[in-house]
Amino acid sequence: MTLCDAEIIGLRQVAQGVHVLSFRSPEVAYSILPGQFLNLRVHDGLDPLLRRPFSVYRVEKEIVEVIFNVVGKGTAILAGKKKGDMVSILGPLGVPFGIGGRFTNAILIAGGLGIAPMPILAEHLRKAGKQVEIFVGARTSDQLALQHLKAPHVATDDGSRGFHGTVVGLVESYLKEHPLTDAKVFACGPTRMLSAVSNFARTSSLPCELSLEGEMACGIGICQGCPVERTNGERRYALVCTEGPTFDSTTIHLREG
Amino acid sequence: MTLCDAEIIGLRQVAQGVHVLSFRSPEVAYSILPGQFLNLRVHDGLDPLLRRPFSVYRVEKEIVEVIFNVVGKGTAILAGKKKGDMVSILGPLGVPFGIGGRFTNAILIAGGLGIAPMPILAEHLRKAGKQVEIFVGARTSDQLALQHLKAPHVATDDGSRGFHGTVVGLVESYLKEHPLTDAKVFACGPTRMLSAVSNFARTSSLPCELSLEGEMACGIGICQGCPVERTNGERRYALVCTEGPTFDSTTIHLREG
Amino acid sequence: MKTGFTLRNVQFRNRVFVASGTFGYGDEVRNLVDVSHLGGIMTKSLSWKPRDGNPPPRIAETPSGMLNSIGLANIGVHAFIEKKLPYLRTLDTRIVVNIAASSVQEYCDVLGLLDEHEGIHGFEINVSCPNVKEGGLSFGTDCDRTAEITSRLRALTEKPLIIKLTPNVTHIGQFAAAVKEAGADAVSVMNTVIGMAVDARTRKPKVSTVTGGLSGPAIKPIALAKVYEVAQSVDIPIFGIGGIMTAEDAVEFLLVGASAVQIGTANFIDPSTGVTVAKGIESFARQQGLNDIGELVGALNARKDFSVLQSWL
Amino acid sequence: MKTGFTLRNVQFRNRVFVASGTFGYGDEVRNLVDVSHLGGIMTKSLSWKPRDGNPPPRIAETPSGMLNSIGLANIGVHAFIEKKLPYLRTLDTRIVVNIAASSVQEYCDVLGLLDEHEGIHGFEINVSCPNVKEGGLSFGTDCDRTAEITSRLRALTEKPLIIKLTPNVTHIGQFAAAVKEAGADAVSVMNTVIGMAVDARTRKPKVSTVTGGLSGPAIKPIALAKVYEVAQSVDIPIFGIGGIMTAEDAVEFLLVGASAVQIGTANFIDPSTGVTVAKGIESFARQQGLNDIGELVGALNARKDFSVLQSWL
Ligand SMILES: Cc1cc2nc3c(=O)[nH]c(=O)nc-3n(C[C@H](O)[C@H](O)[C@H](O)COP(=O)(O)OP(=O)(O)OC[C@H]3O[C@@H](n4cnc5c(N)ncnc54)[C@H](O)[C@@H]3O)c2cc1C
Ligand SMILES: Cc1cc2nc3c(=O)[nH]c(=O)nc-3n(C[C@H](O)[C@H](O)[C@H](O)COP(=O)(O)OP(=O)(O)OC[C@H]3O[C@@H](n4cnc5c(N)ncnc54)[C@H](O)[C@@H]3O)c2cc1C
Ligand SMILES: Cc1cc2nc3c(=O)[nH]c(=O)nc-3n(C[C@H](O)[C@H](O)[C@H](O)COP(=O)(O)O)c2cc1C
Ligand SMILES: Cc1cc2nc3c(=O)[nH]c(=O)nc-3n(C[C@H](O)[C@H](O)[C@H](O)COP(=O)(O)O)c2cc1C
Ligand code: FES
Ligand code: FES
Repeated sequence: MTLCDAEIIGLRQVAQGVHVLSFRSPEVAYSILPGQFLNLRVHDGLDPLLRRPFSVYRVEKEIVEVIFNVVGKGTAILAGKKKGDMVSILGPLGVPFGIGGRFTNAILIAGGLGIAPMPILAEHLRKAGKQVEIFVGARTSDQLALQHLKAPHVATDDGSRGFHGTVVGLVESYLKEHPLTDAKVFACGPTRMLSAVSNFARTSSLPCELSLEGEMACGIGICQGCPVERTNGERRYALVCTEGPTFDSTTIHLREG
Repeated sequence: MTLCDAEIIGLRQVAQGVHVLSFRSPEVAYSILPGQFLNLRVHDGLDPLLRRPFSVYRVEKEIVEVIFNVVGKGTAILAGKKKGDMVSILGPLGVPFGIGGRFTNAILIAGGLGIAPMPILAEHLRKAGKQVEIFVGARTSDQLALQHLKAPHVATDDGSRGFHGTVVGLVESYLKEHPLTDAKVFACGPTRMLSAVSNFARTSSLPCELSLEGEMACGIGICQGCPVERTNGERRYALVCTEGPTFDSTTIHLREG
Repeated sequence: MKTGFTLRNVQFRNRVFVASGTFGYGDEVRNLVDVSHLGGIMTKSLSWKPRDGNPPPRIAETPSGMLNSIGLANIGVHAFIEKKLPYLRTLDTRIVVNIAASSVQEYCDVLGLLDEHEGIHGFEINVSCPNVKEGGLSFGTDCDRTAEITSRLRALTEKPLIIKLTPNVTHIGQFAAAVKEAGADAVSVMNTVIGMAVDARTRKPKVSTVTGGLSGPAIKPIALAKVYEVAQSVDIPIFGIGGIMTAEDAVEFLLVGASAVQIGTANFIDPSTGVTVAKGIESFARQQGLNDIGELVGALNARKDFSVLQSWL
Repeated sequence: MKTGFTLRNVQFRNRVFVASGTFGYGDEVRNLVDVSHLGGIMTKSLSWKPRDGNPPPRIAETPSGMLNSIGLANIGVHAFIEKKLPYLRTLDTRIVVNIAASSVQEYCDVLGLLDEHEGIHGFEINVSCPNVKEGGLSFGTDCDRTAEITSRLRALTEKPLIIKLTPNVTHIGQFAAAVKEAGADAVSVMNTVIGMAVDARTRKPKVSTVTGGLSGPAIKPIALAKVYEVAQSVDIPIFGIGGIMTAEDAVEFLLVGASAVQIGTANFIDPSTGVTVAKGIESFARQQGLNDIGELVGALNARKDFSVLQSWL
């Protein structure tokens, strides 16, 4: 884990309101694992005050990329960055996805900006010799950011592209036609979608890891601000920042919006 | 007085840490008078919260210019503006310099960024048929911003350029050699310099107007935050924003830093 | 869309007001703001005699806020009646006169004099004033004194009587209960929070009175908690005040229990903030499919099993 | 340059500490921060039994600040002694254990147990905790209860005893006087300010307990005023806390009367803020030609004829 300033190499828009920020950070590039995140300081002003957590989207040599949606103050400031600006990064943070283990097929399910960790995850899975199928859902086609995803299966709520319905619906109908043996599910996206995914995984008795989002202050376990309820064990809560953001779907209760 | 967003035409550095911001504002350009100021909002964030007051430096057709020093948060943000950005301006505000009246010679005295109102002031004075002599003081020569000032007399504290000493010292020694009859003094700069100027004006019994600075919140008379002590009258304080920033030097007590 | 509300026989066009001391006497901004879109104007605090106010510096900026030490600078009630009231009468909005004083008697004298004049629709009482009898301790931190002022003034007017509470007390709910008991029609929550700013290099306080009043977005979370505490403890109309910059901020105050809001510091950045907020609340309510802004008042969706005064750490 | 100071026979390397609950138990950031540059570490509040803490959401950002509702989540004093203390003992800095409890007896049990163990240099008592006996009202808003806790604990330890005061009271000076009288060696000023944040669209509070504790730069002016009030009313060493991000902020606290400072929320942005601040204070003092940081304590250049509690409007 390092805390340092990284030079911004570029910022590009890849879909409606969706941007990719690239910066040079050897420390992160050479140590980051899929599912881990960075806590970025969007400026050195006092408002917004806190860092903002972002999954790592892609890594190329010393260049690290995050993909984000403009949803408020912090992401708006990020979207205004220019090549050459510096950004303070803290990371890599959190527990990566479990890509080892004895499964042969990986089912990646992303809703909206849940695609963030998927390119780097798919790459590592393939390196580890796994078969990867990627399923991506969005409200409308213009919100889809499919770059850097190999042959993604697409679902849109409005049917403007691909399967008309939810991404989980798409996964189910796909598996009916192409049953996958010893598969593992990896999912990232809105809470409602994650619940659907873990239900699906349970009923089809597939191992499943979810990447959670939620408010964070420190990202490193010192504020106790990011609890998620555990399903068992003597402790009631786990910390998303240090025990997650990736969790075995059977070990946590997802919070209702 | 208007409150509107103005498009930034350009930003240029004219001396060490000194920048000139140009923006298009017909409303201001056609109504502004020398010594009046604008209250600028440097961004639409919450910190810094308040507008920042700046004298108008120059006007060309619809283009208005302010000159500023980077001294803190707000001016640092201003110095980062780019062509095409918008800036919210409130103004013209305050009481302009009295350029009418029966004097024939105008003695303009500026210390540091006190040069801000001088180009527009000199222009209006000459239009009104007055003789104008401009005296500019700075700590060192690289802090001098002499652009747009006709044949300025220069003083520097370190003697790196022009007269070695204070600008008031320069004025006094100049007047010894070139006595000026029925002259009026106009001054803007740090409080210590303004006191020296008003002492000088009193002893040489010249009418004198000072442009004051000081903390402001609203700039339009609704917060009562910008008092300056008056020398007479039943009210103890005048408001710098609405009764100033220009004052006859005999009517106010300057605050000690 | 129903936007208005009524307070003791006086109807207000909508629920957005401008806060005392942040809008002058209304005339300074005549060319900038269409006050007919406001619920009303709270005037700068008036005392019996004119007050010069505190020496400079009177203001300092703080993170997302500001500190002020104006010292109740005002023209006095007589000059107000002569010079300001005639203009205020011409405005198409409600005028609530805010009163400050250094003795209970002075409060009564000022209100008594004003009550005889046309064009005043209510009174807001600023109790965050030094009580000379008590060596400068603020009336507003003394519950009995605050209640006494309220009942004395209640006896003098039939117009809406609004007591403006200070947040600088342990249990603001007790003060709200006391003034309701004493006959207040509403409370304004809240005045500024005691604060301080220092210049590390000169070692001087940034306002001449050493401490001052903190306002602006920085205090919005405190104001929301104070309004919520009052709304939970007493059934009385509340004017929510503190750091409101946007319509969304204002809606937050309505949700926690304010019947109306006041815009303060935001006026210094844009004196027409109140107008923008009033319009913004209306379109927000429309989006939410409401017919009456009042449906937002106290509509917070929260578990009731947490007390404001409980610890949270 | 003399940077250290002494509190009841314990010497501290310098005057910069990290605040309870914002630095964990020190081990989480072992690779990021060289704690040997800190005066000391205030641990997360410890209670007798482990506490799960409050349900999510526990934090929300506010203008230049944040709201938290952690619920004193902690591993409990026994696990602390087993799992955390051994590591803390290896650190080249002072360890001040912060204690939270829901009864006077629990405070005594926790301190009594800890006092027997090596490697603890002092205790900081968090009185901003719900007193179950009083239906959840915080001990810290009750002056007698706060004094009682202090004297009970004083009898149990010879180590520095620091009482951490809550700002959510009318006259914090009275609380400081009471705990000094009861035997406290110092006070920490201040804990978080009661605040609230609401999501206008969902109509839900942004922290699960409805209200929470406000911290960060937004509250710095309030903290400076509280420290100043305590310094004006009682002669007792003060740990100044609230919104410190930079060395300059820290110097402001020293000037108004704090003997030392604590860094809280800033640790979430950069856990080594305390180290940066400690170094920054030293170079600031050098620039000012001082030989001892202590020369800054209470060195405010202010007229003494204004009372903190006077009005300022
Ligand atoms: C481990 C982790 C990884 C993340 N990875 C990504 C990513 O790769 N790409 C991406 O676009 N976003 C990601 N997020 C969410 C991202 O952190 C938030 O969108 C961002 O902090 C919003 O900041 P803001 O200032 O723009 O919005 P704010 O003004 O802070 O809030 C705007 C809205 O976003 C909501 N929000 C704020 N913070 C979060 C949060 N941490 N999680 C969810 N909603 C939030 C607020 O409730 C509010 O409704 C991640 C979050 C976590 C915890
Ligand atoms: C009527 C008027 C006209 C002005 N014209 C100009 C001008 O043409 N060019 C220019 O460079 N500056 C001018 N100033 C000063 C300018 O407003 C301040 O320098 C600016 O507001 C500082 O903002 P900041 O956020 O960068 O600094 P801050 O972070 O706000 O403060 C940095 C330092 O500047 C001091 N300061 C802050 N505000 C003022 C102020 N209003 N006056 C004096 N010192 C202040 C602070 O005390 C602090 O020491 C004028 C001020 C007034 C009142
Ligand atoms: C410069 C200034 C002057 C004020 N003057 C008064 C006043 O005269 N009477 C009063 O009751 N409140 C006064 N207030 C308090 C405001 O009315 C309001 O209660 C407070 O500022 C909080 O709201 P805000 O955060 O929106 O500013 C003043 C506030 C400021 C900033
Ligand atoms: C997330 C968080 C957790 C905290 N936990 C504790 C705690 O357990 N015990 C305590 O005495 N204070 C606790 N505090 C209060 C801080 O120690 C400090 O007093 C307060 O945050 C003000 O300082 P700051 O503005 O620098 O953060 C906590 C503060 C925050 C933000
Ligand atoms: S974000 Fe601070 S503990 Fe997880
Ligand atoms: S700055 Fe507000 S009255 Fe002058």
